[in-house]
Amino acid sequence: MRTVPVACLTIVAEAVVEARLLRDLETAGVRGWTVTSGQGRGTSHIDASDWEGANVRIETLLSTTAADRVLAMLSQEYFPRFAVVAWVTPAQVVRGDKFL
Amino acid sequence: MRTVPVACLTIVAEAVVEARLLRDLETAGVRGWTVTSGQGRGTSHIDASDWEGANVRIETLLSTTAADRVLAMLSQEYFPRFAVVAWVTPAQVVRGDKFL
Amino acid sequence: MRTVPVACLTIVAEAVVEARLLRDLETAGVRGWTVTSGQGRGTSHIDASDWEGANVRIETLLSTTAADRVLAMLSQEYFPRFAVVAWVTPAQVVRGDKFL
Amino acid sequence: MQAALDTVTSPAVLAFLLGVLAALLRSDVRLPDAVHTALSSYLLLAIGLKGGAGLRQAGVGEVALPVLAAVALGIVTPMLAWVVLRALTRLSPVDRAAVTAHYGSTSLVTFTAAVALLDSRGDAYEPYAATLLAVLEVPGILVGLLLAGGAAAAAGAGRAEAVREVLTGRSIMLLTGGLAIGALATPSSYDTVAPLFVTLFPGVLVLFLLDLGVLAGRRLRDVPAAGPGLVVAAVVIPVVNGSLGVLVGTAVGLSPGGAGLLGVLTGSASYIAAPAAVRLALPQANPAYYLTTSLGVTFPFNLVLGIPLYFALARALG
Amino acid sequence: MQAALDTVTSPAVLAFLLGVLAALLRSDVRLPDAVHTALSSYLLLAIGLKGGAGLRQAGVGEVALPVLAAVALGIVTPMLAWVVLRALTRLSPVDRAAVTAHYGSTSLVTFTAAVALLDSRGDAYEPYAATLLAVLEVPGILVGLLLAGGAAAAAGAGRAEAVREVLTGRSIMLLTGGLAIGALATPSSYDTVAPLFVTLFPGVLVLFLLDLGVLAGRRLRDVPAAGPGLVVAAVVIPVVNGSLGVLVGTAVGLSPGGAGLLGVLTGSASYIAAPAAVRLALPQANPAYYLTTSLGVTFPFNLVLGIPLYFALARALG
Amino acid sequence: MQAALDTVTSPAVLAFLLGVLAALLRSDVRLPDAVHTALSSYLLLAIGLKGGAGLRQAGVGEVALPVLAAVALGIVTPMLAWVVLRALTRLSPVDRAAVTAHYGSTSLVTFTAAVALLDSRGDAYEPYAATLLAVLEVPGILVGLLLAGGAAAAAGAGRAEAVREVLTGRSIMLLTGGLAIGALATPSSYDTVAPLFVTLFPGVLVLFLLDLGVLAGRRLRDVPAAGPGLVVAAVVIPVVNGSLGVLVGTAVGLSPGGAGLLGVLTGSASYIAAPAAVRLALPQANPAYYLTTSLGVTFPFNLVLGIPLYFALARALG
Ligand SMILES: Nc1ncnc2c1ncn2[C@@H]1O[C@H](COP(=O)(O)O)[C@@H](O)[C@H]1O
Ligand SMILES: Nc1ncnc2c1ncn2[C@@H]1O[C@H](COP(=O)(O)O)[C@@H](O)[C@H]1O
Ligand SMILES: Nc1ncnc2c1ncn2[C@@H]1O[C@H](COP(=O)(O)O)[C@@H](O)[C@H]1O
Ligand code: NA
Ligand code: NA
Ligand code: NA
Repeated sequence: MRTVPVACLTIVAEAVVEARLLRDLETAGVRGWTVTSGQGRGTSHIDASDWEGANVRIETLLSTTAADRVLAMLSQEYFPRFAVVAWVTPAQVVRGDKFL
Repeated sequence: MRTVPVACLTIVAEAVVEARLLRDLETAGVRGWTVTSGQGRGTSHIDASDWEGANVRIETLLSTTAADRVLAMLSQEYFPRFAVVAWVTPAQVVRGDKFL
Repeated sequence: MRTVPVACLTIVAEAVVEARLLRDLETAGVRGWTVTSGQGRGTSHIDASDWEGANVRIETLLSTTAADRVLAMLSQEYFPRFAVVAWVTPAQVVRGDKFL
Repeated sequence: MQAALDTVTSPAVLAFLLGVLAALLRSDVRLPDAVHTALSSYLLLAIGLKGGAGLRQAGVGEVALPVLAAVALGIVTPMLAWVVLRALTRLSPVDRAAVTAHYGSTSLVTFTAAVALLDSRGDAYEPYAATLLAVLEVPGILVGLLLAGGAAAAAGAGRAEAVREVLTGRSIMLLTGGLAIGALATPSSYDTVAPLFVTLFPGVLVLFLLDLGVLAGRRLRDVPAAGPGLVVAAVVIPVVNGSLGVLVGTAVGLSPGGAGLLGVLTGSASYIAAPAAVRLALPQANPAYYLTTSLGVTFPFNLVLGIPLYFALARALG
Repeated sequence: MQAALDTVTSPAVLAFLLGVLAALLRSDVRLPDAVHTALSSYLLLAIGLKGGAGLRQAGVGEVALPVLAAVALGIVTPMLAWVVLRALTRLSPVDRAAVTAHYGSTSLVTFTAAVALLDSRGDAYEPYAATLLAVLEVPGILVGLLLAGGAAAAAGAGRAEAVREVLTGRSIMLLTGGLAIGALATPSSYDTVAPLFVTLFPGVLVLFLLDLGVLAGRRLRDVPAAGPGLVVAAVVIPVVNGSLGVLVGTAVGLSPGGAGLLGVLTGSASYIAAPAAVRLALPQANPAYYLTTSLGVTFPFNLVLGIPLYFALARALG
Repeated sequence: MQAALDTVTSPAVLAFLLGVLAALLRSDVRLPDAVHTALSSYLLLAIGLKGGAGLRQAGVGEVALPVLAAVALGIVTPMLAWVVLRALTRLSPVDRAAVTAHYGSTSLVTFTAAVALLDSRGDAYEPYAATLLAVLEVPGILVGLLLAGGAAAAAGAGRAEAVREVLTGRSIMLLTGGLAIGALATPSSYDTVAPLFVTLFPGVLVLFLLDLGVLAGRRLRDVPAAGPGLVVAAVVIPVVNGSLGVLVGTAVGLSPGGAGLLGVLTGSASYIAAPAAVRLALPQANPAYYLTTSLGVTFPFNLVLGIPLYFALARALG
């Protein structure tokens, strides 16, 4: 199959910010995402999962430039305030135009 | 550790096709998978999750050629009909023969 | 955004080893992780999920050398005994020092 | 009128309306998926158990005719739905078949709400009524898929699988399983489980309807897209099929309560078994059409107006 | 004394202590998240239904004064909390505001346990008491966020959103929805759902308190980090605010049971709605402070000592 | 015979068989994991509460001898299982030890079904019987792990951890916690929670057994691989251990109902606590062997034939 490279951005966040985060992603031009819920441990020791259910794990396929835009937004609005972690992995998809 | 490269194929699909999809993966020679459940938003706006529980997220390690075969199968049987998204990431494993 | 390369290690394991595994990860110097639960099929056919809930899927961002250390530990302590699968993907993060 | 008011002021319907309101306000009052599934399993088993205990008392002779009538209605009512849809909408044949399949099947919760209403009023009905629910669950879906005909020929493999899926699905399994357990269990052992499956039943229905209210409320947003013709059809079809069910029920000798329940069954549309089967068998059909009509329009209509209407008609005829 | 012993030997409080013990032993007895959420929805609806049925009986005239008193208390009690915190702790203004917001709001489960205690003793109270719970749920959170003042100016957008979140959140929606359903439902239809929402209530509370015990037990580990001043404040505030609630309740003519319940409401701290709102609106505040005080100290204190204290005071005054 | 028929036609056993059938048809009627966990927590707490209320009435003197007998049986019965397995199967020592550990421990649900049977018949039994369940939960697992001996020496660290896991696990915690709550709660407060924990108990058991039926049904597929010797052993061991339990129970003065329950405890095999502990401590052992025998063979055998057998023996001796 002919495939096209895209970026796969994964964000793990304390559940309380889920709605706000998805709204901000939409504003940043993200057109699709998949959310699963989980538990986690990190360095902020907020243990948000104790009282607000679980962490959310948001996965979104997007262009490299869009990924960059979202990372910048996260760095400014989320990393300093909330228990949020994000990383980008390279990925190959068939229908590139669906995500770019 | 000595590691071997494999492909990691992730498929997100509306829950209603889960059983059929896993059967088709098995037919295509896939020997193992991990399924988690989630919610999602995409371009087809089917919002299947409203009435049939969640989306499923299927992750499977396999050879690059097997990944190619599965992507071709998905392109023909699933992408035109169902709310399904798939992408491939490069991965390194210790026990290559388990997945190839 | 300036990003830094890290390793993303994913471990899927039968649920019964979760607590022990997280402890061993901590001992190996892992500083954060995200756990989701799922179902799976592999070659060991233990079908642990039948009686002990689901599999767990543990995802952790760490340095390449730490990933190597954890893979060695898994190869010795877990792969021969338990239904455990692990793979490493390359990832890019903004705050490299958080994970290295 | 008083009956409609009584229905609307039952905690179950009020909870449904609360759920709709919450959906419109985008407030998250849904029960977790796991709990929703568990409650629907409970309702299926409870309805089955009750019907099974009723079957034990009734002789085969008493049940045979109503069951045959239900089978016939399961074949005729989707055809009527098909005709109404062709007259009132411009849906493509595949979309029409998809919507049709939903009206051939039934809605457990609409039936359940109707039973709870009869119980709270102390009105009589044939205790084996749930058997008719089980009988009506499947045929209409098959007829709908057949009506899809040539349009869906390519998806033939999918159709067989969809049918298998319905037949061995959770709904049929728990409903018929519950019927069998209720029929086989000794009365004294049945009494020990009655506190959970009988006494708590109306309360659990309240929780479940709250949840369904949210789902229906979300569907309301798609109503404009569905178009006025489809919305009108989603009210006309239940009235036509429901009245037919009441007529036939009365004709085969059911009590007014029982004939009304048969009307509720034929007048209601499936929103669990049918959508799953149709999505697999007719992926070309647009789910917005069939979910909006069955869950967003017909379900609330029946809950609030349809149920009192069918019972009033049954009493008038009975 | 006997009252305190009665409270401690109730299954609900014993289950709470079991949960705390399990948390200390790191034994996993928590209910799954989905079930926790479902049980809390149940408690909110059940309390609402009961209060709504009470509202139906009471005239508006009877309810107006207590409701006004509750609104006033919702504004005054967080201010008292703020003063106590400034006197006893060295929390930064933002952290102080964050903790304050929790004491302005209320704890559903503390209220629930108090109601269960009155019911088991056969003591009387105003049947519309749950209305006061709904009234007190929100204002205190707002006052707390306002007290955060300049410190949180930057997070202004966040504050509006946090307020919206509280107002359309699950707690308010289910509580007020339950009140409406209880008030509108006919008595006979209410009776059909009473087995689930009334009879089972004390038992469900046991399961829920077991789960809360684990959460509170985990919070105990953070108590040393919170410092002695904050722990003392977490006992002083409920006593001050609870006593004020009892006084005002008695003054506006509530029965001893009702005045005691108002004291439970003003004396308790929110650990569901408030933390979520505060986390969004005041992300700079350290959650360890507000969760440890509200869930780790004040909640157990009220459950074991506070409730009998407020009731004793109410009887002494009444 | 009549007793066996009575057992089979109870809703609980019928639901179990429905679950088995659904598993064979690959129909998905399982409850969600979260609900399964919540229901098992409920059963543990409910059995504990009931036993604790019984303990309160009984003097220490009355309980001491049966408890000692239970401890002795907890040590002897796994040894008998080991002997039977060596005689009838060719399992490796590690696999044999793994299976052994399951027969030393007990099955909550088998016990629960037996209690429900006695209750529905109105037969008497010592109200503190659940105490014996708690006593028997652990020792057999330890004995089994010890019997694994040299074979598992390498996994020594694992063994200590497995033991710790069992002792602080959910089962022991909720069961002993429930016993304590039941013993300490005042009778009047106990009555307020009885609707949930006593009245609903048989109904919840039906839901839980439906779910276990699916799990057991899936295990049936592995029965051929287990081999005929192991299947025979999975029937012989419960008969041997169950009869010994009845004998000893009668000898220490238990009523026929109580001696029968002790037989149910010694004759049943754990399928929750033991598999988890064994999987951690003896990872070399093949889970197919121990899950198939305990859940796929012994559990259904006891549910349908074992329970009536032990009670018949107890009545014959008593
Ligand atoms: N190194 C990591 N690898 C994977 N997930 C992490 C890592 N660190 C943190 N997380 C996730 O991000 C959440 C917040 O992390 P933190 O802000 O470090 O407390 C945690 O609860 C984890 O779910
Ligand atoms: N860009 C994306 N990134 C991640 N997941 C996506 C994306 N687009 C769609 N999905 C997932 O795939 C499902 C179906 O997508 P679609 O077919 O576009 O409606 C959605 O519900 C999401 O869970
Ligand atoms: N090829 C694979 N791709 C993804 N997950 C796998 C794969 N093989 C095994 N797994 C996961 O690892 C668990 C244990 O695998 P195994 O040890 O092969 O039985 C399975 O239950 C799956 O969840
Ligand atoms: Na119908
Ligand atoms: Na308060
Ligand atoms: Na045993």
